[in-house]
Amino acid sequence: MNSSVDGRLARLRGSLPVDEPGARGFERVARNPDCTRLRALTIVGIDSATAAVQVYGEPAREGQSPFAIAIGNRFDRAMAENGAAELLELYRTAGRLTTEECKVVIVPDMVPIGSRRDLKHVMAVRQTITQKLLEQKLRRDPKAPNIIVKPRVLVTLLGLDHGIEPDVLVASDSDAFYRPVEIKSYPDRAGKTESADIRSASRQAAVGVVALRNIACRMGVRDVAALVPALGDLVLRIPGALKPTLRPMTLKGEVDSLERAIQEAPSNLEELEEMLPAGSALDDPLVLESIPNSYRSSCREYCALAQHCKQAAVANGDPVVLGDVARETLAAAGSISRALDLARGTGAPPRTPAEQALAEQLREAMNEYREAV
Amino acid sequence: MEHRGSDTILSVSTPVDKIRSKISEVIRAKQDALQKMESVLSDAAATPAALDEAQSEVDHLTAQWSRLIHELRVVQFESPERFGAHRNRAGQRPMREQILDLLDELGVPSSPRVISEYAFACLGIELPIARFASLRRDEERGYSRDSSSKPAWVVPALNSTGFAPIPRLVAISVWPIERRLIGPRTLRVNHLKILLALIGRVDTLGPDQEATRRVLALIFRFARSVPGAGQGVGEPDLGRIRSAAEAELQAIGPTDDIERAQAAERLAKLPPDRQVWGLPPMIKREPQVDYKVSG
Amino acid sequence: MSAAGNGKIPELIANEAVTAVLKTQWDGEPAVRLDSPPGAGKTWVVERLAVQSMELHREQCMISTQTNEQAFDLARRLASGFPNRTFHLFVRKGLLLPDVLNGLPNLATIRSGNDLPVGPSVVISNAAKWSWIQNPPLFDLQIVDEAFQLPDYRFQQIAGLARRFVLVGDPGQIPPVVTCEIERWKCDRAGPHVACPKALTERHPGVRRLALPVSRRLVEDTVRFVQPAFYPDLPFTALSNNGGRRLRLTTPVSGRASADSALDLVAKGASLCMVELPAKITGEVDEEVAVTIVRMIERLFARRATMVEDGLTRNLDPSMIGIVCAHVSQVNAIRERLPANLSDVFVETSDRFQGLERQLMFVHHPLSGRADASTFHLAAGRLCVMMSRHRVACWLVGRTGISDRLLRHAPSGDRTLGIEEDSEFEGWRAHLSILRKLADERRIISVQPGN
Amino acid sequence: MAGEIDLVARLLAFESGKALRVASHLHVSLQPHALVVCPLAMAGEDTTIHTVAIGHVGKPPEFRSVPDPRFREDEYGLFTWLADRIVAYFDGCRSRGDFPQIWVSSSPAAALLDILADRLRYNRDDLVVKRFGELLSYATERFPVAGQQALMTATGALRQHFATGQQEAEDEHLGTVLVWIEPPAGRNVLAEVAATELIPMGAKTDPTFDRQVLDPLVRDYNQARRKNADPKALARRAQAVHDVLVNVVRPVYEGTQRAIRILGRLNLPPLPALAALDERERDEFQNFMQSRDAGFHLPLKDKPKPAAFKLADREDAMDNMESAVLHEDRLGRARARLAGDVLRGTVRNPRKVHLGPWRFEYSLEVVSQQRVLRVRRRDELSLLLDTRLKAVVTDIQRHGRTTTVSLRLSSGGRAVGLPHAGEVIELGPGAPDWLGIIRTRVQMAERLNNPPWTHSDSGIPSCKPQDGGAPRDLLGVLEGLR
Repeated sequence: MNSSVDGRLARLRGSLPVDEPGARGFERVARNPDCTRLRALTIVGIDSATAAVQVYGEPAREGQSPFAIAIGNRFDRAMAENGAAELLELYRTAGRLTTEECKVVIVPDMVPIGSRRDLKHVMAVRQTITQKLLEQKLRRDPKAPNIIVKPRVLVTLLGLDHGIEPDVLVASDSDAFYRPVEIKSYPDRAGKTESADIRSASRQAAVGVVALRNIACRMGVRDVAALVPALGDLVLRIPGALKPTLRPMTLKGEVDSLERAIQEAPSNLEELEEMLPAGSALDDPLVLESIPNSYRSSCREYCALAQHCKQAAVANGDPVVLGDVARETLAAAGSISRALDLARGTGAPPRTPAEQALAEQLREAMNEYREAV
Repeated sequence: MEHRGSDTILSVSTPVDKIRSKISEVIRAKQDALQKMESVLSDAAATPAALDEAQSEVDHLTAQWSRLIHELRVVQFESPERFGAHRNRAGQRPMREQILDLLDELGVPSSPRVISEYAFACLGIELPIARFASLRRDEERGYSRDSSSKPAWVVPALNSTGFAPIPRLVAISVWPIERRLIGPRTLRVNHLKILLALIGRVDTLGPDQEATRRVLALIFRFARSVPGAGQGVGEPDLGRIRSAAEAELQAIGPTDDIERAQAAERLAKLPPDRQVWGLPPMIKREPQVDYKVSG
Repeated sequence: MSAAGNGKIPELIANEAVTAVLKTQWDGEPAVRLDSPPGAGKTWVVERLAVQSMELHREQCMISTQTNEQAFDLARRLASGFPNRTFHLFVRKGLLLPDVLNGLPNLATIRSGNDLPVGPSVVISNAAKWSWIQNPPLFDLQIVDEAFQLPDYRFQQIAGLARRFVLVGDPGQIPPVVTCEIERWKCDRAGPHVACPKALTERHPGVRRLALPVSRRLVEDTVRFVQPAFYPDLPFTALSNNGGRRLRLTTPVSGRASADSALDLVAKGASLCMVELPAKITGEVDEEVAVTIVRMIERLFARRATMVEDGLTRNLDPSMIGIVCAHVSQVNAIRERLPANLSDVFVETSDRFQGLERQLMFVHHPLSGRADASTFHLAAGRLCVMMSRHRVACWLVGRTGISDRLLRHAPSGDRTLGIEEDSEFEGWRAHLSILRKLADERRIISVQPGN
Repeated sequence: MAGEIDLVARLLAFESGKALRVASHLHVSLQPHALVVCPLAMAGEDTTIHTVAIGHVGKPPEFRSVPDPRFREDEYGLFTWLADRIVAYFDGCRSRGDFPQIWVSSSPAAALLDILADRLRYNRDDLVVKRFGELLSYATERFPVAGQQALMTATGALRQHFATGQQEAEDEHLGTVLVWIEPPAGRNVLAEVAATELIPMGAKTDPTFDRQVLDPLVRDYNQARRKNADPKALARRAQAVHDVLVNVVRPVYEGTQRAIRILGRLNLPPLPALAALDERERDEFQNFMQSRDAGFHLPLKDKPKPAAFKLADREDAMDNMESAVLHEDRLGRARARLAGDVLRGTVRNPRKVHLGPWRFEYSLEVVSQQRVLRVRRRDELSLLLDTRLKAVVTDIQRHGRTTTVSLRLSSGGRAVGLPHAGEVIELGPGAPDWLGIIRTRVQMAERLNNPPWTHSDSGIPSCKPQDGGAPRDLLGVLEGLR
């Protein structure tokens, strides 16, 4: 089954290379289930940024500032330095690891990128090392490490293996298996922390949980949900310092929506192939445009196609341009111009009872507005 | 937030004419960037991306051009100073020797960053971390050509299970096997041993106040994760840090030694070259099982 | 007879639980948190605690409720239940009392703090009124009713009035409404905005916790749906089994109107079923759902339905029927279509329905006709209140397509650092488990808007 | 259904390509001496200011920046420079008995000031910076409270008065809101908005700008500093960074000033509640400064008692603000009418029954055609025209679209008099009670002066069992008491 799926996916990709989405790209498959376009791109293995630039010819906008990348790298390195001393201290003060539980393995140190000839080989070696360590833990070997920095695990989506590198895996000797840790250089401001940051960090940790469940399943574990509960740790940064804070999180909602997306992927691939004319590929703008999207106000947060979808929504007067509440309320009217006709009583009279009620509602609001201004 | 500037040292050793040729290059590049911009503007079918592309190209080159002008003015007016700091300070002894001495002082396999910080703190020498990668390859080539040509080689530490080399942890080939092995707890044990070595080194620094301040700063950073080191409360004293570090070492050191000793016995059975350079890790092809969602 | 757990009949288990709660006062427990599922007789326990405290322990007891209505309802039940004991109702000057209270001789009304009774007594008032009392006496026992609707910062203002506390409430219902910004306390599990029993247990894990294991209101069939969805960690059973409460439709049906098949399903013993209209996105106000609910009620009266409750048969009366919706606009749409003779049917939002019950209930499903499910509509507490008000039967009315709207739902709700509860996911899980169970037991009937 | 008026306004704005006014009164008090602060942080470095533009309303800005905000000394130089202006402005306001008002472009800028205040006010090594953090904390602690006038965001203020033809989330960008309010003649407003969206108006510079222009310049400066080149070269490179940053922050400053000018030019009558809000702000400011002089601590985490006071304050402020807008702003009134919070109808058979000497009972019925009505039995409503007249709902009957609400007056019968039949009246929630919070605080202080064990971290008190055990059949005994 695997080779045929690869062939089908490669055909759908056309001239575009396969992007390794990593956790950040992978969780997009569950982000907007109604948006078939984003889901198709993710299943086929194309990143939305690549699509925006290569297919729609939009200027590349998605990028992180070099200063943000610098602080991110420095914070990651500070956590892994000196045998992950900072992380050990963090988990000791939180009472999660005792002094004896200080077994650390730093995978990138064992297989640094520079030392080998090509990247594929390095990744394969890291995967093998991680596999051995996880097997060690499954055998409840006392020497199994408590902290693994930057392991590499596979998540299969439609037979296509995506390499996922959770920042850290942590487990005390008494834990049955590891728990993924997501390290983010966002400042931890308790209640004032950006909710969009928490959401994306929790989703990426959830990809870690799904990856661990995937590899546990390959290692013959039957009840993966019991072995790897939907839990993860967020390590954020104390504002203004390079010191970490530990926030354990339950990820039931995020893991559940991810697993549902993976489960539906095969049927999505069939749908996609039925929807497109034979032999067409996603690198052709017309084909991509023909796949239905579902533009929401939250798309700007994670998808590079948001600008393009907005222009399309404006072009055909889709009420979502005025926000999600407008989209739902004006659903009966279908478009902004129709809604305005109903409000003013111009144009075709209301056809359905729903349009009748909406017309009445809008007319009433229009009069109140005119009177009051 | 304390910050010691970025890590990589950009060694600028371009004399005046070199900058001038660079500037003329940039000017030519800018001219054809402007032509490209004009052609994009004239043809109607150009996508906004192309226009943006040309525009950012021009911006980029202008920024580069103004920077080089700065550079030219700086170089012309200042007395030519030899850049490349790391060469004039560490001039007399090749880097390889210095790393061997530092490793002896540290006593355990250490990462390039720790060695470089230790060298700068104690001796004020700057050892750029980027140089370690090339050093590692030279040592490997040198050893394979003729292993007896040098008394001691800078070699990677070895993982105690499977004996895979760990390139980012360097050791000395003449060290006994168990000292070059890294068991599950060894990273933590070595961290504590380095901390104790640093504390020991403080009183050997003598009158050099600057070095003492740097070493103390390094000690406090290393001691942050040691329970009972009493960080942050008043003036931290070395005595308490030393006893705390020794206590933790006492707790985990013995088990680590035993593990490494057992691994050393197994490694001793291998041919001498493998005892120094370890065994490359095998890549396992795992079976293709589709992941069924539980529950 | 549906035996629960250790084989005893539910009545016995219920009494044992209440006795255990009453006994805590004999041990002098400083604080007791009593979690009770819907219709488990919370007020019944509050009454006994109050009378025990006054009569047996000769103590001064105060009861704090959330609203005046709850205070009046409690005062009426206490005064009529114990005719020869005097009770006191503490209200502000000028507040109009319902006339049913004026006729009770043993209920004294107090209007100001300094004529509170001295010596053993029971005084009932709402939490806001208690917090404005001037130089109050120190009561021995304070019972807080519907405690899960009282935010912690309000409980703090009345906690100083008594030595011992009993906090009684239903954990599954709608959490206290705080409208202002709470970013300063969002990560604090014992924050001022949290429901007071949760905050108390968080601050003092040692507080005694009890639970009422039997629901007097819900029938066995409903408990099988409600308990796993909304109270996974508070197991409880029904007091009366299915036979005890039935709806009977005396006249057979002439035409085969599909709305009637839903009524027949209930007549055959189902206590929960769903009526689904064709799929359509309608936003908040949905005329066809309102029309369907009103027609079903009219059909009930047209077929001269009678109510059998624990052996007592009564003709169906409009006051036995309740309709609950998520939005006020939906409530108004239904009231607009109710004929004059059905004006006694109680139509309200779920927030206002807390603590009340009716024999028959109609629910305008909160997710019906919505384009996407927000945290407000997914809230488990809202659906729990809606589906636990009926003594005999409940009909959910909504559009088709809710379950696949749920399956295509991506969690977009906001998470808080370090707080385990993800209310959006709990709500999503509860909604889906209810719909799946209804579908599995073929309790979903599709209806055309016409008939 | 909430938000219908705003939905219609957005529809019309989208159609006409120009934002529409959605307020009949001015909702914010424009302090003539307000201070406009536009800080820009370095991406990823959350508690730094790379450059700032500061200036009073209507005045040209002063710019100040640091080449690399990651160096503590330069950064503290900027904070001290900023502190002088803020301290001078705050002290000036205090001496005049007035309150300071700080304007920022949008909520990310407010969040940046908030994170700075939360950190700098605990600074131990520089007193001037500590003072700066403390004063800034006044504005940032007042920001989440409804109706506050201390820290205003240009986007927030404009959104209270205008409805644009775009999504709520897109209103966070000041540039796009300004384009909608004053669209350029003859240009497609949506294209203009798409172009304006690229210009940063929040608190961070654009990543592409960082990569191509800012990062190389900062890197040069660092390099020169590390080789401790002579001060002239250092100054030149610092100047290069400064010039580039000024071009980024100037449009943010001008946009904020323009927003204030637009609000001023609306010359709408100020909301009557603004007088009370200003008064409240003055008191809060004086109390804040007094407690700073007394050296009270500004905690990040609250104990139960202070948390209770703060939450009660915020709830009271929110309720008063909502009822103020409902009573005093015609559009607020229209919103409430559509949402059903206000009952509007014609009076029917008003009755005045004589109960006894000087005691009359007034009752009336109101017949309304409103589609949605949130009024319920036992609710107390006041006459919006004259809030002294209060009535309690005794019964609600709805037949089709007409709802008949019967009410009994609970006060104001004599003072205001019964409305006569056929008159159209409006009843709704009571007028805002601006002094209520003072009585609440006094009462809470009295109730909470010794915190109960339930809200302190002293353990659970011991059980004090009743003398004599419980009777065996407790339930039976209780039944016997009936």
